[in-house]
Amino acid sequence: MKFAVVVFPGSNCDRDMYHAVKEGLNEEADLVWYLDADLSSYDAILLPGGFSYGDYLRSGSIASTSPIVQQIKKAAADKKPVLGVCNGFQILLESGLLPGAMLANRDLKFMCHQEELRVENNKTMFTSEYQKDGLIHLPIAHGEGNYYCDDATYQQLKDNEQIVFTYTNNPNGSTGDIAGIVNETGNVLGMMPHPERAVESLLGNADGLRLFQSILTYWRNNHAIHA
Amino acid sequence: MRKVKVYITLKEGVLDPQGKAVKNSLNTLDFGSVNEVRVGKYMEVMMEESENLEAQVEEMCDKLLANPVIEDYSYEIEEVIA
Amino acid sequence: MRKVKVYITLKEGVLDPQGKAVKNSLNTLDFGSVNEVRVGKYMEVMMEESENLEAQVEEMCDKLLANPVIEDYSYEIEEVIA
Amino acid sequence: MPSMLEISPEEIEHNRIYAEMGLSDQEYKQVVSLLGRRPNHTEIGLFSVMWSEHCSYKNSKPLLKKFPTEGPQVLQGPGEGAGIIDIGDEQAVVFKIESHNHPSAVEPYQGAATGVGGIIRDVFSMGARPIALLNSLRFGSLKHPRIKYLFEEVVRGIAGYGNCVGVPTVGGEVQFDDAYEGNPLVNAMCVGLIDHKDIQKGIAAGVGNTVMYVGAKTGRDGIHGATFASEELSEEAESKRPSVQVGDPFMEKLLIEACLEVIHHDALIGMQDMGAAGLTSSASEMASKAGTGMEMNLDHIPQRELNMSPYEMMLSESQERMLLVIEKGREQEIRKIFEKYDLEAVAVGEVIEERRFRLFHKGEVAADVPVDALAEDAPVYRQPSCVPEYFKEFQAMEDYQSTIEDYEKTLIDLLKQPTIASKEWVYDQYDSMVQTNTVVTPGSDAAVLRVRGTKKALAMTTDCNSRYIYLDPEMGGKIAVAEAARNIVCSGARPLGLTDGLNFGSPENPEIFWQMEKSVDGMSEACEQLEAPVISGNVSLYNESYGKAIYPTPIVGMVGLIEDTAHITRSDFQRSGDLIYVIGKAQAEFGGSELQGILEGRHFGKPPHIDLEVEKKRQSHLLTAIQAGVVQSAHDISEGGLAVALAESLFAQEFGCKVELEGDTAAELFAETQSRFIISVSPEKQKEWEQLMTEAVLIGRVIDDGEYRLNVNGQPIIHTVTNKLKDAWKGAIPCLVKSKA
Ligand SMILES: Nc1ncnc2c1ncn2[C@@H]1O[C@H](COP(=O)(O)OP(=O)(O)O)[C@@H](O)[C@H]1O
Ligand SMILES: [Mg+2]
Repeated sequence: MKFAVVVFPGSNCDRDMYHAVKEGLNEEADLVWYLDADLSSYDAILLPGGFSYGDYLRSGSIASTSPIVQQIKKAAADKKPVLGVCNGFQILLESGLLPGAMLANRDLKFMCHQEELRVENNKTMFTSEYQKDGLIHLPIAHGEGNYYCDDATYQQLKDNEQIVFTYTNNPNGSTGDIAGIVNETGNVLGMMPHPERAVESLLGNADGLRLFQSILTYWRNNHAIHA
Repeated sequence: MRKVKVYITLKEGVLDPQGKAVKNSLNTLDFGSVNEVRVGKYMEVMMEESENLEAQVEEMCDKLLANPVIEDYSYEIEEVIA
Repeated sequence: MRKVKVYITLKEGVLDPQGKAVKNSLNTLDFGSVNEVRVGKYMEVMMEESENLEAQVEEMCDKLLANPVIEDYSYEIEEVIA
Repeated sequence: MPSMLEISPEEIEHNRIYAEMGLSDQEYKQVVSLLGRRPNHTEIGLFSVMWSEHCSYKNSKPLLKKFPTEGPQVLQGPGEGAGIIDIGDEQAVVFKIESHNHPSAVEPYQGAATGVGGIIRDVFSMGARPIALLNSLRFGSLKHPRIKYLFEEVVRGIAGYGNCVGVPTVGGEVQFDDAYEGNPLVNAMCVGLIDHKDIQKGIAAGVGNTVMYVGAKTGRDGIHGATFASEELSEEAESKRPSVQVGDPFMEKLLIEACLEVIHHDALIGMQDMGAAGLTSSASEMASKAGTGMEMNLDHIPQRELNMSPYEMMLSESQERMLLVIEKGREQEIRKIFEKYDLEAVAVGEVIEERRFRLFHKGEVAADVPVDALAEDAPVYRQPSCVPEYFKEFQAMEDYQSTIEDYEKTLIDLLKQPTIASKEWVYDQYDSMVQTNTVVTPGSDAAVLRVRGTKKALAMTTDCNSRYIYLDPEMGGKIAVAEAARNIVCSGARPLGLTDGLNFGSPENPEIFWQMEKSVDGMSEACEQLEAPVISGNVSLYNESYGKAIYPTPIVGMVGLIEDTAHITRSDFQRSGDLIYVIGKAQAEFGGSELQGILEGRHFGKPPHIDLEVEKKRQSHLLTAIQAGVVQSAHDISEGGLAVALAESLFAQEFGCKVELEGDTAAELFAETQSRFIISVSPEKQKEWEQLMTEAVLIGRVIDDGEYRLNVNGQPIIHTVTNKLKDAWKGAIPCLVKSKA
């Protein structure tokens, strides 16, 4: 399986994502620069964390206007897995691939530590290796992770089981304790916590690896014949 | 040359953590009569004159400067005497 | 009740990385006629009426709302019809 | 056309304009004799910044010479952007510390942020990828609203910059003391990793080669305040007001990536960041080091503001700028690399044979000075020194003894002291994990990062107890180095070397100069003993306010090498049932201690004594035991003494303990006797451990009931719930920050 890690100016978790796929998952990955990328040959698209364009104006806003977003939209329409973590999530929101918007953390502070999450939906292509309602730990590292959507949207997210991860101890004030959501078709996941930082026990936590394994499992099940 | 002043505010109903923090600080600083604070953005955009300036400004706001999910915007256009 | 509109801008000469990034982005988005963008803050402060409102607002700005080392401020006071 | 308003050479001399720029009459005369004529306004500006303490080390050079700087592992000692130490496998670690005290006192967010930006540039300008940041902070008491503001904004600024550029902030220290009330200290350290073959130097070699400018445009940022005073004559004075430097971490991130790409290009000859004194120091130093000269055309310098004078361009401290020297004719190749990152690389000058530094502006020569005059010929002073009265007094005092009524309450009070209390409020704001190498995150004795693709790891820490140094600079200097090494060893690493951040008051005050001298002596001796050479550093003097100097604060930033990630050791207890040992006997030493601070509200007397031979022996035995795999956790006993260190060891997993001590209760619990450790060992390894560490004394056991029990001489002294202690320790700083003044 071949993953594209899209690098924007100011991305800074791009290499971490790359290592998670290469060394954690043992699959192929390329770092692709946002300007000269051709995403069509990749099986999954990863939007890493960081501060694209310094997070100036609103986090993810400037990146969401770059031409590569059209290719990401195409990949999403083709039902390929698209994962946006942290700044990647913010870009997905700003580009309209996921509903809602991001506000500053409730306490207005950047925060970086492990958080406990509940897996709300394990039937997605990103979470099949987790237990439903299972508790896992992933690191967070963000200043603007306070997910916001209006009541109608929230109800929709709930009804469609689009809420994938919630915090058991909401650190940032997000609506409905949301930590990660998928789009209606279930192939675009945006999440604030960093699974790529939790793929090896040396660094104290490997709960994130199962997310990447889920993507691989999904892909194998759908592409076994071609692979 | 024109100076476009763009005001961006959070939509009503959207919680404003920054505004709340500022309000609390003002109250602690003995500005007891402050009831509410909302924090938004103010931008000054210098642009060449053009016929459809207003349309351009609105497009800029829609495409980049404001996020319609959480923000409203308004603007004023001023002439700049060089 | 009064609505105080406070505009906070960076002092002249102070680098505005945010404004620069927004300007570049607007230029790439084909708003070629944008020459400069400066990003500041806009706050709406709801306050009880009082005699020395202006003095209070200025004190608030000096003490908290603006950072006098790098920012300037201006304000307007509006009546709010409840 | 030279500006009509430019001050003439005659005026400079007659009105002693140079004095406002910080040059003495004597120094001005020296400039005149080096040039063989009077300097013009731009030229005197060049000299004033290059001959400032910050660039020339004119007052500290004689002292810095004392530091041991060599060792088989040292690839680059002091002198370049940062020092470099070999870690095997053709890899090396690069590090340096730098202060940004005065900018942070004026504008704490930007001051701290640009401090971080500057030290990162020092590291990647050597060709290294920055892998970690640390910071060492000093503030007055958090009771004052202004101090609270400084503290919050400095931390926010460090976070704002470091998080954005994607370099994890993994450690540091924060101390609070009235001595820093008017003058906070903000020192930032950056650690980088490099392959030997990529090591760059800041040299301008090869006559005819091209000088290129990369990064942010030049504005009127940070042109030193003295200049402002000298501009009174000008009508433009108001618009020329020196403004605060603002950092752009996004630009820095692009610069890092682009510069690390450029180092692999064979057209690159040399690279240096524009730090203090901006273009002036980077350009003249690059030429001076290469034995060449340089010509620059200032019309080509990318400018952010209108009508900038040569003087302003040369003295600007705009951030996020680099200077490169590249092979002539290959500008386009270099330009292309930067273009990818939306950065402009502009040819601004040329390396010349004649050893002069010559600047052109609008068709005229704006400055023409011998290149070595700026860098090499800067004056050096040997300031007079004298033993301060206070020191004589302190030395003559009887040993300070305390009376304690309630030991549990005292322990809780100590845990709440901001200097001891948990710094989670601080480091939670830092991204400590980006780059996914951080094995031990903030909160342990030292941070540990693995070296990807190898079995190795690096431990790093900053330390300096300035109270001890104030009480006795020589003893305190030894302790600062020893404590850093202790933290490194506790993590399972062998100290490789250190960087020093010397923060003092005015060197022109003989008593302060004496503090500098003595602390450098003490540090040097400890460096020798512990085989940790000094490979880089920074000097920040004149840290005074209201005529009062800060405590002498020579900060030690140390890096150590862990041979195998299996040796990585934490400071907190790992398992219930493990045996608790103490290494080293407590002495009733309370001068400069936290206990003294609580009981007396000030610090006096003699600091604890240190015997470097004992220190060395214990550290090396402990490291052997860690490497043999018999140690579960290791924590040094520092501020607050054993009772505090023991409590800290329990907190992470909320363990309990049962500990029995013998001796004088106050000393056993709270003395800050040096060279001591708390170690936990699993019962299966007891024998092996006791053979390796014959000095260790078994004092108790880790228990999983969450109760802290401590007996002395068979009498119960403290029996409480671990969580009660933890709450006090964890809550202290958030509570002080939130509390209304
Ligand atoms: N300014 C800071 N930035 C990052 N980490 C910090 C800072 N201050 C303290 N820490 C972390 O908190 C922990 C405790 O610090 P400290 O009490 O100074 O330890 P020690 O006494 O062992 O040197 C360390 O892991 C340290 O790195
Ligand atoms: Mg320690």
